[in-house]
Amino acid sequence: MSELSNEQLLDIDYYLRLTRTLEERLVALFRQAKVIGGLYRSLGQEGESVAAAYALDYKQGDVVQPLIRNIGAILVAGAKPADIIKQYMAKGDGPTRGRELNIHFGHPARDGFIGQISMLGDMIPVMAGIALAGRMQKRKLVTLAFIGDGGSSTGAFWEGMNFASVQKLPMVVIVENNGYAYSTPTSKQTAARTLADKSYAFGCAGVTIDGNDVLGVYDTTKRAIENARSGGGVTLIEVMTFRMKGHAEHDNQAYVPKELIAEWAEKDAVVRFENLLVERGVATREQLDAIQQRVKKEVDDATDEADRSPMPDPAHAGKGLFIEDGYWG
Amino acid sequence: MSELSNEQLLDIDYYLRLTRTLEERLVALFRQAKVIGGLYRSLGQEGESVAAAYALDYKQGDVVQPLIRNIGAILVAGAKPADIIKQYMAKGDGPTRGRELNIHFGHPARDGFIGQISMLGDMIPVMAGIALAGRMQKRKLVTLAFIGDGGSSTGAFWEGMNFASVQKLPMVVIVENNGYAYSTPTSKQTAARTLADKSYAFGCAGVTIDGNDVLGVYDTTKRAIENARSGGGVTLIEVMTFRMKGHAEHDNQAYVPKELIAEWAEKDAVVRFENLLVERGVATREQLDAIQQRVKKEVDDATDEADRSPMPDPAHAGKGLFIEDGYWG
Amino acid sequence: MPETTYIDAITQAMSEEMARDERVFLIGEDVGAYGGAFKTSYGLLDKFGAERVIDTPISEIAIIGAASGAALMGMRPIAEMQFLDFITCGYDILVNFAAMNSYLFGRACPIVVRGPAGGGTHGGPYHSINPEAMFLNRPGLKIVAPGTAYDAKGLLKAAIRDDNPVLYIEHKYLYRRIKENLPDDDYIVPIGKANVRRRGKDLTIITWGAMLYVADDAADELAKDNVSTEIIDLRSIVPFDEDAILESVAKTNRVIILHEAPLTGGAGAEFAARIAEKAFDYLDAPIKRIAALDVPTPYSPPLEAAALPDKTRVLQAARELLAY
Amino acid sequence: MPETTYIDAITQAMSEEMARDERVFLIGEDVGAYGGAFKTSYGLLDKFGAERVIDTPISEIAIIGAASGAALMGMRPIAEMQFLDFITCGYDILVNFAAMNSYLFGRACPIVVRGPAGGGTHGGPYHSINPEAMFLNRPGLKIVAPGTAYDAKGLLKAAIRDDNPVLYIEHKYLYRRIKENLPDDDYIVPIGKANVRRRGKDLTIITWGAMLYVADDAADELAKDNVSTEIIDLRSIVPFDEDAILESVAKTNRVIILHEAPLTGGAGAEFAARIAEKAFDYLDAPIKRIAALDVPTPYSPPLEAAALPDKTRVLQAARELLAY
Ligand SMILES: Cc1ncc(C[n+]2csc(CCOP(=O)(O)OP(=O)(O)O)c2C)c(N)n1
Ligand SMILES: Cc1ncc(C[n+]2csc(CCOP(=O)(O)OP(=O)(O)O)c2C)c(N)n1
Ligand SMILES: [Mg+2]
Ligand SMILES: [Mg+2]
Repeated sequence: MSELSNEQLLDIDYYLRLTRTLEERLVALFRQAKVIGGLYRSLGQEGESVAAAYALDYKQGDVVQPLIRNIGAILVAGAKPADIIKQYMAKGDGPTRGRELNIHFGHPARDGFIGQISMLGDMIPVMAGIALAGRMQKRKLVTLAFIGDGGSSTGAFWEGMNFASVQKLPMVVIVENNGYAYSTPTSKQTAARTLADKSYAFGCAGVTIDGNDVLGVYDTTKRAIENARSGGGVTLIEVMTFRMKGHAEHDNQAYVPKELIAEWAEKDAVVRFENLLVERGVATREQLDAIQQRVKKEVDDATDEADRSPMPDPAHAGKGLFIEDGYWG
Repeated sequence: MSELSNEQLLDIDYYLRLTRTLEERLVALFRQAKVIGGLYRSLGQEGESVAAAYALDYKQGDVVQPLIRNIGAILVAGAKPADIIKQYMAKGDGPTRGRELNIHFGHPARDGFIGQISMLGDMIPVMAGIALAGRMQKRKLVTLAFIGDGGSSTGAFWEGMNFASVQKLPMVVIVENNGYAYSTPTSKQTAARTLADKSYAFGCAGVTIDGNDVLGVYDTTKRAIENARSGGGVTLIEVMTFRMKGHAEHDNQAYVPKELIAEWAEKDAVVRFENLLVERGVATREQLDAIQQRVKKEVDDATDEADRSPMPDPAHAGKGLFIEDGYWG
Repeated sequence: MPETTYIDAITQAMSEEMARDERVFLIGEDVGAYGGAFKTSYGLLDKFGAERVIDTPISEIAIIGAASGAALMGMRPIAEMQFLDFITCGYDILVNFAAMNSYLFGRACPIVVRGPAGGGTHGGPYHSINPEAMFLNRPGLKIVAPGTAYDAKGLLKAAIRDDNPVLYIEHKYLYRRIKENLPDDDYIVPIGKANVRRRGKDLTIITWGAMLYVADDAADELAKDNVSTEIIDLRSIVPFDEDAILESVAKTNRVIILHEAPLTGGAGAEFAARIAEKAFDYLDAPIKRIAALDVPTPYSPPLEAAALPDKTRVLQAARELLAY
Repeated sequence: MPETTYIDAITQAMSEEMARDERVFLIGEDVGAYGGAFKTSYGLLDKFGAERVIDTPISEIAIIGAASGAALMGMRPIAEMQFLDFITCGYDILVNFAAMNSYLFGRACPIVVRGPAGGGTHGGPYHSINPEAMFLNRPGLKIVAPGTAYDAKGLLKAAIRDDNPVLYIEHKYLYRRIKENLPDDDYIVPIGKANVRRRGKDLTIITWGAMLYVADDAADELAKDNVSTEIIDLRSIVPFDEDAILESVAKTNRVIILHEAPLTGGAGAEFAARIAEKAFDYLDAPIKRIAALDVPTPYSPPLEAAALPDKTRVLQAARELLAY
């Protein structure tokens, strides 16, 4: 069962549970109007998000770049739940001190992850640049970028992928084909047979896999990462998954056929992974419940911490535009 | 020999000769400092440029969009040599009245062609929009766009191709793989196996052909056009050819291996096409010479006309920013 | 007739123009089945079909570029940016292709690019843009920014009927916050004409968009001190109504320019510069600009409130000018 | 030491900085083997190798984006636009990613984006841009525009060493037209400091870039009538030297702002607005701006000459101000 130790498998389960529980907590906070702005769920996609990010080696300096639904990925990279909640609650001592929202934060050289900006696609050239710097600095780091079916239509995505492929940069890109971009089905996003087929345009490796198969995603990503690390260049991995909720909490996804939701509900990656753990004797249900208990406690603590955090000081609104002004220390 | 009549074959030869002769005239005018700004030769590429454009049906409303090296294409579409020379000489009664340069002119609904703007790639979405309008207007028109190996790296190209492919628009795109983008060889432009492989990313048809085979280019383009006209969607045709001169007259192409130039000189499309005409008895050398005489006369006349043309009136510099001001009539 | 919200005014304008003129169509992300992220195009797909309400890939270059190509062919596309912040992704093709058709080529390119703009809704730095100034030094694009439901409808109709590319800036803060009685008849608001929203003699506030209401509040407050404030709602940024500005300044001799975009390089600079050249003799006091701080709009409400202009800052400026 | 042209000053700055600091690298189209469309990077590939002089595909988004990513990792990329006109293609990632790193995320993103700008060379509408104003209302990007060889070198070094993204605007008209004796020593010109190019007491001309020479000519002409003109070479547009502007205006009481970009929404509007607010009491006459017509730069020499500002127009404005 993969090359993963039992300990690692349980670690993955921990992140899956943490992701789901944290997001559920955010929903509760959203309903209490404590979360300001939109809330974007990754329900149904936690598997690929966690598994892919788990395949990186953060000690080597690897860097992951999440989309809005990749809370799982940055948790794996080391983001603190309290920081995420603070971001959502627009608190003054969160990572961006209330300037940016949700999981748009992180420093590639310091944190092992870098949040996206809203303009979809822009992070692909940026991640190429991070990989380029790593190579120039003679470090063996690999970058892992997430992009959506929708985001993969942007010019920025194309230019970044093309540049990375020409340069044979150590970069792996996960295209999350979750069926929709907001209300737009993938069929209106592209006429390509698969999103992995875009790899032909770049001359990089490309593959389509089951996104709800945690171990499959881990293995494929891991191979792609090690290939990249050893100079093999870019891989584009299309993971087939599904966005189980609307685009954001305000969206009731009326445009999604009910049967499709029901069909994918059966394929939940977390349930599937845990069933496997139990079947293969990696863990008992009790052990898994214990993980859930631990996770709940962590999320409770994080919520408390975020709740107690101050809002930003309005007097700071004008500071820090240029880095030398010292606002960020 | 294709479906072309002898008359049409000679017509194609006329355009090939006209293109080459007109460009040679522009070189002479450039050396006399009468051409202002850069001069970009299509030497070596006239074949594909003329042949592809010849496959359109301008009476149907078809529209071709040239790059800077596609003088041949717009001549086929009906551009007047005098207009082209006036543009190069920045004359006041040229198509843009001295405001824009070289073959950046034309109106898709009026002229059957629309010149590019300098920003490479931008015309691809524009040509998609022209095709879209044609379909909305229930016309059976097809658009034909040229793009370079270099231009096909731009985000605009990608977005336009993707949109056109999703919409199955009646559009044919010729990627001129002429070995270089300015000084950059195609190998630094893309890692794709072929530029036609980009079609996989769009889910459109794609093919790579010999760009110096006039009839082959005609036939392939014609089929793609008729396929597009009957609702079959987009085709990307990579034509393999070579830029026999530097990027522009000022560029001595020191970065191009001499052998490569010598090799491609052997493959000149015009020579090859005319040999074929003679071999197959379509024309005698004398007939071809007569065409050349006719062409020379036309270019002489056009030069005279352009020479006599006035420079623009500086008092007009501020006019016509908005269309309703009446400057353009 | 029931009162019409600002957002409904926009929907009505599109719907009526699409009914009136079959060349008009809508193109953008999620504008069809979903009816747009803010439901601005809700119902249009049912009325006009998928041929005229086109859902696109996430491709702002393609949206603006395809709209422009169609416009050259005589169509009248409305290109929606899901948020106007994303217009930056299509910036090039808008300023270099669409906006240049008339001057360089004598071609009419009647596109409207529209979408939600503006702050005050905790949208953060990527969902709060006031985009006008990015385009002000790139000639060829008209720019309008309605602040009332009446103008939202009338200016959108004017923009659709205009033969040039027009950037139509809708303020999302106003979408459902303001309501007005609109005429039943077809009407347009001409591009380039300001509206004197309130007549006064002591002080002029030149503004547009959601800042109208900040100006109103400030003027109400000043009225308590017997200060009579003239409010010029510019409505059009390109071309702008220079005469209206200069006339008002000639009358009041004191002027505040108020806008929601950051101060430096904001459109207000242009208006101030025109006044400083052309109404110099009428000025009894410095020209004041009240605008956002020179930062991206921060997300957290206390920061956002501090960054954006408000009544307090307008009042302070007004009092300085009046005491001058 | 032989005189150094403006373009050689740029090449020297890059070469010296690359030698000094191995984190500095150059990325762009045709910057390697060809040495750049204007030969600005000629010789750098030989000196520093293909790892540090990177030829890219035609992909401005990728160039600016990859430079930004590398900068976050501690590198100091110089991203070349073959012409600054094409910066519009990477506009989004520059204003929304690069420029926002500090304010939003506290990250240093030390990139320099540079390339040829400006008109007067019959480059036409797509090869003549003066790009500064497009960025002026998008906070987070520093902008410099040298008009002398000395400043070209010193400001580029300062830009490379700066911890923020800097847009470095080189005027291609000056590349080989001006020459100066440069110091042998390493020096920088601090970003944000204007240079009083000529001291005077009757009139101030605020300008930058190639317009310096138009200002010089006008001032020479005015000197014949015993008018003493002060010329402020702004050099930096963001941040700009407000003190230098205000001091000069306080002294001369008359001011012309001269720039090559179109008038409306040009950077000059901002300087005019600042003066109209902060030096109002010192003004004895209206603030005049001399700038290009509000059109894309036309190609044909007579049109281009008519569109761009020249000495005649400056002199006319000066005489009006002096007679005021
Ligand atoms: C360039 C750009 N255009 C538009 C948007 C608005 N937008 C935000 S999310 C979204 C849909 C994204 O779909 P996808 O990339 O498939 O990611 P998913 O939401 O499915 O995870 C859109 C259109 C954006 N963020 N960026
Ligand atoms: C977006 C953009 N970036 C840069 C340029 C500058 N430029 C003009 S032509 C050229 C090379 C074009 O190469 P290619 O597309 O292969 O066409 P070819 O010249 O070979 O016909 C470049 C880089 C441009 N015109 N547009
Ligand atoms: Mg999706
Ligand atoms: Mg080429």
